[in-house]
Amino acid sequence: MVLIRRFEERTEEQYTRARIGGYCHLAIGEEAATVGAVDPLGDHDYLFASYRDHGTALAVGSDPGAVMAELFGKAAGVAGGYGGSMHLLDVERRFLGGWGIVGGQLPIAAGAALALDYTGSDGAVLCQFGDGATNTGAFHEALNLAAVWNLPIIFQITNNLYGMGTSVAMASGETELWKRAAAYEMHGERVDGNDVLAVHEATTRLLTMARRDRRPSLLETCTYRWRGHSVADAGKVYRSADEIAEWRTRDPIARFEHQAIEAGTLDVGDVSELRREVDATVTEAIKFAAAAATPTVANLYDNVYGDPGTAAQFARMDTAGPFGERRETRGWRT
Amino acid sequence: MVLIRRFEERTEEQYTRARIGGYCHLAIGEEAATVGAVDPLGDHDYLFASYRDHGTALAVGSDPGAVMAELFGKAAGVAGGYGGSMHLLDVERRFLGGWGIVGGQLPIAAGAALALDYTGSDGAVLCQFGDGATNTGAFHEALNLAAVWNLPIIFQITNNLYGMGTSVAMASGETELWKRAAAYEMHGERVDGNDVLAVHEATTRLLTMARRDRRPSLLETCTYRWRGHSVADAGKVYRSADEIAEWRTRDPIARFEHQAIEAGTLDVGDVSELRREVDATVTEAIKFAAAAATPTVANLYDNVYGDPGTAAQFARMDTAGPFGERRETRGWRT
Amino acid sequence: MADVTYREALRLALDEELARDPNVFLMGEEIGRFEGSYKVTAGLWKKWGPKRVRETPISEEGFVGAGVGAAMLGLRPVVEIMTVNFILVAMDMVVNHAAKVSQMFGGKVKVPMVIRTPGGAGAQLTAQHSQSLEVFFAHTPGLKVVSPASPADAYGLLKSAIRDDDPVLFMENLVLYNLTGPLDTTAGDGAIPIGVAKVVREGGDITIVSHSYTVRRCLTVADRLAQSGIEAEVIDLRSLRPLDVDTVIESVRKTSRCLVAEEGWATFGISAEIAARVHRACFDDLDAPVERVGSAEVPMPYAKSLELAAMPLEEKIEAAARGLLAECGVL
Amino acid sequence: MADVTYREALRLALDEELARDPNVFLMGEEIGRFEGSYKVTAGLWKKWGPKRVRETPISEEGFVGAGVGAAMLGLRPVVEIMTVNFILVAMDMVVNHAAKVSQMFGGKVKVPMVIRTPGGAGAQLTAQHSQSLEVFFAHTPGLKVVSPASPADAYGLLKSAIRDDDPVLFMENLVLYNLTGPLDTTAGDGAIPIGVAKVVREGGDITIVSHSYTVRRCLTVADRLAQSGIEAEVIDLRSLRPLDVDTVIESVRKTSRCLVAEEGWATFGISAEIAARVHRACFDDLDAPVERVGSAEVPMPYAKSLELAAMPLEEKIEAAARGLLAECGVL
Ligand SMILES: Cc1ncc(C[n+]2csc(CCOP(=O)(O)OP(=O)(O)O)c2C)c(N)n1
Ligand SMILES: Cc1ncc(C[n+]2csc(CCOP(=O)(O)OP(=O)(O)O)c2C)c(N)n1
Ligand SMILES: [Mg+2]
Ligand SMILES: [Mg+2]
Repeated sequence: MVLIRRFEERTEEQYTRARIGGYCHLAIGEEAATVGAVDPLGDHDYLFASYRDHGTALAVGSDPGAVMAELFGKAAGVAGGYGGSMHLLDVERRFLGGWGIVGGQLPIAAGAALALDYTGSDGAVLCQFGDGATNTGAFHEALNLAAVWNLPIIFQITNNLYGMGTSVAMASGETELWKRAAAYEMHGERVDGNDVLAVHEATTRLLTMARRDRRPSLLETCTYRWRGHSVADAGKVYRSADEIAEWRTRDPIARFEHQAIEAGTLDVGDVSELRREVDATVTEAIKFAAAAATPTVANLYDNVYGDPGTAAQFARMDTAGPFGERRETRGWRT
Repeated sequence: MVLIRRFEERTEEQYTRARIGGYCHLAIGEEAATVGAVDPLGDHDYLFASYRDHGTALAVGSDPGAVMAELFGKAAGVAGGYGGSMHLLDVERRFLGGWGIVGGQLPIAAGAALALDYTGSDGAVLCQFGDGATNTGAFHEALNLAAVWNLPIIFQITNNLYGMGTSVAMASGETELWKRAAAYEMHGERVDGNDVLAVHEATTRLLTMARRDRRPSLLETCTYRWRGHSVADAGKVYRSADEIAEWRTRDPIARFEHQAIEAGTLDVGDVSELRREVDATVTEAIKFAAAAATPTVANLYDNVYGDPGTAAQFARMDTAGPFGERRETRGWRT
Repeated sequence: MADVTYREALRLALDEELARDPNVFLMGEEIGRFEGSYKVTAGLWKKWGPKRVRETPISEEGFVGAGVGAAMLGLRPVVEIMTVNFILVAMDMVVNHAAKVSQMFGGKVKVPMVIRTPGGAGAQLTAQHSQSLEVFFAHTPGLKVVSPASPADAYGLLKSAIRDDDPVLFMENLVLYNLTGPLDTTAGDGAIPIGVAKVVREGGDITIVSHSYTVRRCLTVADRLAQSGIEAEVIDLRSLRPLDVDTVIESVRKTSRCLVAEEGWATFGISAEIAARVHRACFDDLDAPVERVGSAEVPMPYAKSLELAAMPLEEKIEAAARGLLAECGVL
Repeated sequence: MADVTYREALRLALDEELARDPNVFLMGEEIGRFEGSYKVTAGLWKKWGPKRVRETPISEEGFVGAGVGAAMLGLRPVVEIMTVNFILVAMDMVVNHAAKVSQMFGGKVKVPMVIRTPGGAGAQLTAQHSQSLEVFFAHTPGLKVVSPASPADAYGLLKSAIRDDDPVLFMENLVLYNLTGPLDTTAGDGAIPIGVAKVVREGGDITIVSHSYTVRRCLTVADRLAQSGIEAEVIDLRSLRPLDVDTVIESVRKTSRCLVAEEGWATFGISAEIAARVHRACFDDLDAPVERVGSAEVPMPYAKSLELAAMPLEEKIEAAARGLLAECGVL
């Protein structure tokens, strides 16, 4: 969580320095909801997220340098500089991506769960998305498919009270979003998303339900984003300063530190040591990203298709060059 | 109901005689669910249906001759022969159409309810669709919009146990479909769709809820289609002969006759008189439809657009003729 | 070398691919006990069971998305969309997701998925059920699009599509299902490469280019023209993305005249790209501008008379060809 | 005659239409207290209240459909889709519903609705947020499509679109919002007819055709060409359906050379239709084939270097123009 917090703070700073472009959605304040749910995942489990995915990538253990390099648009980035902030992934760690269309990753995650079921894997899928996504048709169809097909998946709503400037109350007929599970005879529950241990406990339990009982579930983790929707939004028009201040007092990191110190599993020295380490890691990541090479323009057409036979298939389209681009030589006049 | 039954039987026969083309979805067995819900509608209420809409059109009072003429593809049809079986409508009676994409009419009906609300009308909307439609994203989005905007609308599920050959149990996580209303904090209820009085009572009550309390609702009317999905489907691969026979014993028309005769509001003589009248009406409708004129090819481009200025707007596209069709004279070579 | 229907050819290819690769599975509405809305999958559910032939609720966006997810994990879903008209509810999954995954994630993951779906008109199915929307997919980088017109091509291209590591739109046509043609299942496994058009009739007087069912219409037109002493070369594009422009150009260089026919709307349609490319590549060869024929640019009306008038039937294609030949002083 | 931004011009038109006709209302995500994701509707919610400026959940299919329904009852909804990329989830409502209603129901009911939405790339928004999908709508009978490139056109065409009785896709571009231009609000009400292109620069040596933001790029290219003594005529299509072919043809008859530039993918894109029609109509006039420039046919990559390489920037358009002119022996 500390790593995510620091990473996001520095990301914000790097964005202002114009080393990061595009949209940039920070997860500051939501660390417990992310980490508490990702941490229990095992070696056969898969993970999907929305565009607010930096925290997810770090939580799953992706290299902070490669993540930052992606934000910087470098070839050493986790998606080779093609995806950017919204489309992080880490295939080795079975993190199958940040996705940019609200609700879009839900049916895809259900399909991943279907594949696990199909191949007899004992893995499950965790699919994260926001409160706003619960009003999309994709949400409904994905949950219903998961229910009728008994897929091993947890749909995690990171309810941060707003989708951009729209409150849950304005957008959702039922504001206790976990209750929507009932429309599919699915298990639903709500936990305090700022309590990492509570999220951890619930996810662990629901993972077992998914893996062993072949029962999907809907987990609502209630939290708050401290920043605006993206770095372009100050986040203050649609919510009060009091509300923001109030939620800052519920800082998930401070809370966990407190819990751990109380429980004697951490001492204050550990905490500051950890912070120092994290600071160094993030600084290192930025250095790495800044120094990394930019993708070369020669690679513009790479990866559009994955099949090795693609170039041959497109060969006969070549009066306009591969993929419709003009050839340098204008062959059409001969 | 008797009119619908007879109309559908004769429609089936006319289809076999190839006087009707395209898809043709009959409502035999579902008459009570249709009539019971349509009958309570008042002068300011609007109505939407799926492609299984012959019964709906007759229930709202459309002229059987004009309906049959539409099925015959005649210019005197309710949609001028452009729409056919699936796209009946009757603007005067505020029946805004049969629609062919499963779930498609739901958001549109919500928009009609929005317009009623916007203009301060005391009308409401009744939107009919099938059990299969409840699994579409459009269902979810439409119900949620109706809920957050407090729209005056009843969403009526005509649950006939199957969407084509797929049973409700196979398709829906929650098989008591009315319960899906809870996902929007909306009122939901289920009634026996073969009991026209029960449907009538529920609809009347929910109309008041819509008009007076500005509360949308979800009404599940449970019934059965005696025929296949469309005239192209025998309807026997996916359900047992016993099941069909069992439902035939619950004939909504026989049941209502029985109720009415018991209550003394009808006698047996009335019933046979009614049947004779209905027979004559339907025969008349067929005669009318058969004799009516076919739309002329000169009208092919009519109605694609509704704005009177459209021809002028397209005038400069005319090297290829209006709407992209080639001109007879090839003007491009001059 | 037996004659089979297009439907049987598809079924055979599906059956053989199901047998060949345990990662191949079918998914779609009514493809199981109902045996397919157009019976393409008849018998497969009984043979392969519900795991390999998965029936779905009416949730195109959901199950096309599920196909993408399953493909990302290495399965090879073959998704049936009952008719192409319904793909519009899943458009986001096709264009924003399936087409983007490989590149957006830097080539780290693939989507080996096929979407099979029939388009076309002719049975009075009206505005919402008669469209030909190939061009939406042919326009989109990241997708491949094929549209076989014969049983042998249906068989061979479906095999290639299933084995391809990219999302392939496999565009069928309702009227094709009952058409028959030879299928040789003895020589090799019959896979036909994506991206290669086929000269289905040779001739030196005019090149007629089309795809899917319209190819059959063009062949009829060619026969009629032959009676007037005109030999038409008919090209079946077979693939729309990639588009085999070379084969078309080679032919037009020879014939100097070109007509493109399609069942969809011509404006901003398939024929627009073909015409643009032919004009460019054969600028000095053409005797007259490329002629195009498509459906009347209206939603498909119900009445039989109107539907017939709207469709690009043989008469219309023939008239366009004759007009073009007359323009060139050949007829 | 003050200079205003494209954004201000849109806002002004919306404001005036809200004032003119009580049946006009706005609907979309974040258009209210958030003031619009790109601030086009800033201030309007405060001024007109939540009934006239209706904020929606993230349910594009739902609220585009609601727009269709409201329009069928006589209202004039102006629906904002935050960016065109998201219209794909509502594609069914646009293509299968809005476009079909009038004809499918025999002309008994109309859909006077506007869908406003910006497309385009340039801010590293990547594959799922950088598309230009005009061609999907321009291909569809039953829809009208406009794409203004200047503040005055944005103002005038939005007014016409709102007053039109048919569904109009009003295609904006993210990069246009901050651009300024003159807007005369004193002469008449400024409505500009749909279906009429505009010659935005006159010249006799080459015709450059484009729409939306790309028009601006073409004007820059024209200035650069002028330095080499070449006078380019630049045509802003403004409407894509109907398409003002006449204006284009008239110009090409004069210049004998034609280049079409667009921000979308050229293959099966807007430029394909223009090229096909120009070749046809100006067969005897053209010195060389029509040249086309579009985005590289890839999902838009994130890295700035790659995005710049993918986009149809001035350099690419200029190179294409110079290549064409060289081909004709003019440069
Ligand atoms: C289909 C679609 N519509 C609109 C958008 C624009 N958009 C991006 S994020 C967002 C808000 C999402 O809110 P929520 O799901 O609560 O996630 P959060 O941003 O709060 O994490 C919107 C409307 C989009 N990306 N996709
Ligand atoms: C989006 C979409 N997908 C598929 C179809 C094909 N289809 C037509 S009717 C139907 C079954 C609908 O079942 P239900 O909603 O229960 O209505 P019923 O036919 O039983 O009245 C299907 C799958 C369609 N028209 N639209
Ligand atoms: Mg949120
Ligand atoms: Mg049903």
